[in-house]
Amino acid sequence: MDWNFIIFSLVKIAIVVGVVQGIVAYSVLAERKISAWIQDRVGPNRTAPPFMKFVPVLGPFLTRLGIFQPLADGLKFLVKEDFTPAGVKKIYFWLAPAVSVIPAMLTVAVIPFGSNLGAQKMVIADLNVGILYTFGIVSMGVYGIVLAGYAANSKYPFFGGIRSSAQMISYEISMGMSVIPVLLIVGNLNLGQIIGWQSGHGWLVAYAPLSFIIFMVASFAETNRTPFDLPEAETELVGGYHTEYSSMKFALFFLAEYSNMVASSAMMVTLFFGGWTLPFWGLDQPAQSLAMGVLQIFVFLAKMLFFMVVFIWVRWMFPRFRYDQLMDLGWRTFLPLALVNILITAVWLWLRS
Amino acid sequence: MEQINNLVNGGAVEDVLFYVFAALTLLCAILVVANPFSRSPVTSAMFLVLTIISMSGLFLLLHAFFLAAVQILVYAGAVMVLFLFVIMLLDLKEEARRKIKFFGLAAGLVSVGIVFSIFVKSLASLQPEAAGPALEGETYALGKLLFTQYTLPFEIVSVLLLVAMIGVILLSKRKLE
Amino acid sequence: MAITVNRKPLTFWEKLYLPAIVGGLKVTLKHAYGTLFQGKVVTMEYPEQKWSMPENYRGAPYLVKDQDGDTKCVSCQLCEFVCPPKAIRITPPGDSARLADRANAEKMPLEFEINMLRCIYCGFCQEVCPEEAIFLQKDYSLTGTTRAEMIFNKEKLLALGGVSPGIQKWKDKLAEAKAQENFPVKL
Amino acid sequence: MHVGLHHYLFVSFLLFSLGLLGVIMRRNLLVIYMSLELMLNSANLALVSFSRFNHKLDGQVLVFFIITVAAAEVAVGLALIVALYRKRQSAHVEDLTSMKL
Repeated sequence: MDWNFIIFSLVKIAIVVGVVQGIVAYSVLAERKISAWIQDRVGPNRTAPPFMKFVPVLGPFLTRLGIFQPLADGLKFLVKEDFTPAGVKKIYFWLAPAVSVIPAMLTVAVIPFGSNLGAQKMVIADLNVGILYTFGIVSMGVYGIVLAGYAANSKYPFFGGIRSSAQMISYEISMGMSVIPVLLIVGNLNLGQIIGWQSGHGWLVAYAPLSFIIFMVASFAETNRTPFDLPEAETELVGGYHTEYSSMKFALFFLAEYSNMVASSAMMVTLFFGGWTLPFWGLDQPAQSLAMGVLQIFVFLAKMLFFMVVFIWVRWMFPRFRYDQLMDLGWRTFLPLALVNILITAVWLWLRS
Repeated sequence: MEQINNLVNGGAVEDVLFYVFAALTLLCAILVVANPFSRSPVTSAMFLVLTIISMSGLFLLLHAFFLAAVQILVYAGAVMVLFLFVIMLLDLKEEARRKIKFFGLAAGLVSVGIVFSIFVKSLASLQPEAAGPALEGETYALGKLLFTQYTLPFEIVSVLLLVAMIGVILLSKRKLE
Repeated sequence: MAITVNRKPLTFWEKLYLPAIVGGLKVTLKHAYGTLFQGKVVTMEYPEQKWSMPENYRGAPYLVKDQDGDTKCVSCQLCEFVCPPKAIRITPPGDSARLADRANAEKMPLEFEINMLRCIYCGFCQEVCPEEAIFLQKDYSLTGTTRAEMIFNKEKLLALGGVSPGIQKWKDKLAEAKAQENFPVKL
Repeated sequence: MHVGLHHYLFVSFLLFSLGLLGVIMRRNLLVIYMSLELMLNSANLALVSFSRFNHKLDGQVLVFFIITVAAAEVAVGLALIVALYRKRQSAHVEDLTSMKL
């Protein structure tokens, strides 16, 4: 531990948080745009700062893309009235959005988003129990939702909170079990080591496809995205746990949801799709030059954004599951499948050794 | 700068962190048991979550990384959510503040005194720190130990889990046929 | 008595969800492709692109002038009477006021107000008007920042309504009556 | 003075006492249950610190088992409390005076 370490860590934290926030802001835009395209619409294409009128070609093009929409959204969230309904449990009501954002932001700390730039490893905390850390932090995410539901003192948010606590515990188990084959194959809990193994042997999705599928579905459930968005099912529960929230507190829940999406996309890329590696142009080895390091960061971002798009895309493919179907799927389909998967992988490894 | 570096390398930061985490743990634990501001079980549960998190900080200082993660994952992530779930399900009202019974207080203090005497005795018979290489949080070694020397307890615990699961399912059925 | 319709049991493939997933992928991709590359957009970008209304579209009611630029309305107050939401308010000319500013009319409204916030675009006023002085036109984008601004007075209604030459209504009525006479009615 | 085994054991002792006091003095079944968790956790802390300062992993293995057993215990205990609440509409020790449900 010395000063260099502390300074570089702080810089990395600042950059990663900034980038994640940026991705979150623009994934809201992407969500709106992709939804629009799938539904034969155009999507946000008007918002622009006043001076954009005077920029030729580029100005109208960027406006058409809706690049400035997130800024307007953010501003709107900031200046809206922050309303606290009567009868809420004030402390929890104020605490809940923060409690839901913090774990979402903490998860990205252990994810290696690049090999190295110079002597610096491109990961904030190179823990040797990286995966367990992620699962632990993800499991804390439920508190925000449960507290929001409890604090609102209103029946629909309460239902949302109760549903989400049951849903998240259930799918956490499938999620944890689905990763075990990966750990068996690699033999390490460190995410950096897992990527290192993949650069030598090929992507893990080829070795454990069932794991990937279960992990992906479970992460949909963990981030409360369709088809598992029961905690906020707007047709039944108005808005679920964030019904009573407004202004920036409401925005924080959105921030948490999208940060969770970023984190689980990053986890999927790291665990199953080789992280920052690509199997050609020598991109599968830790970078020697600065340019290579930057390129690998962009490879990671590209892979991650692909999964973000999948998250958004899937939203328009399926209707929402019913609550009993959700539980049935989690406990009676994915859990046995994951267990069988562990068994098969273990036997396969045993036969090979 | 030099001095600070020495301090950092000499473990002073870890000592400070120990005091911070220990204070947090104890403070939150007090608030679990006796909160002067709220009698709601939800508050107790939330402070227990904080206790557990700061305890996993202590585990980190003890270089038990695996256990720190498991502590958060199992205790804070599952057990306490279960607690919250049940509290909300039962819709417990804030309980009225009742008079502390003299008998209860006396019994409590006596039992704490007994525990304290055991603690003092055990401190007296404490051996100086054993020699040997310091253990880092070796997940691998832990797993190896778990599946070789402790295989039988491991199996028994898994059977216990199964039994607990069946028991809970039976208990939570509304009617036993 | 309730009839229970048993649901068909799912086949193996349906239970796997896989065909449904592939189907969903196909449909969503098709639509996204159509929107992005073939310009198949169902929405309209409103202020620039405007909707072309059908012939019988009923928009906001305005007063019209005849070919000489005179007000057609003769202040008969039939529209005020028939208006279901009571959006129309006509002030007839009093005794002392000049009754009409054109020769072939007995009187003219002193003031004619339509409260556009109340109007339901039913078209009864147009239907009932003997002089063809009020028409539902194709204006559907009425906006205002105050309630007072949305009460249109005579000048505004006339300005918005424009000119409609000739009085066609009685001719049309005649044709209608003729058509009914010729209609083979069997008793 | 360096933080050593004593310090950790003292924290563990205080936690255990707090849990004990909670079990004896509180009347809400759920809070009593949480105090039990506190006591288990204090044992965990003691075991981990023993393991650290004696350079043996056995303590950590024991903690692993404790956490597992605690999870099972909580599940069963909470199910019991829910069942009790259904019968009696109360989760208070003082309302539970007869042994028969």
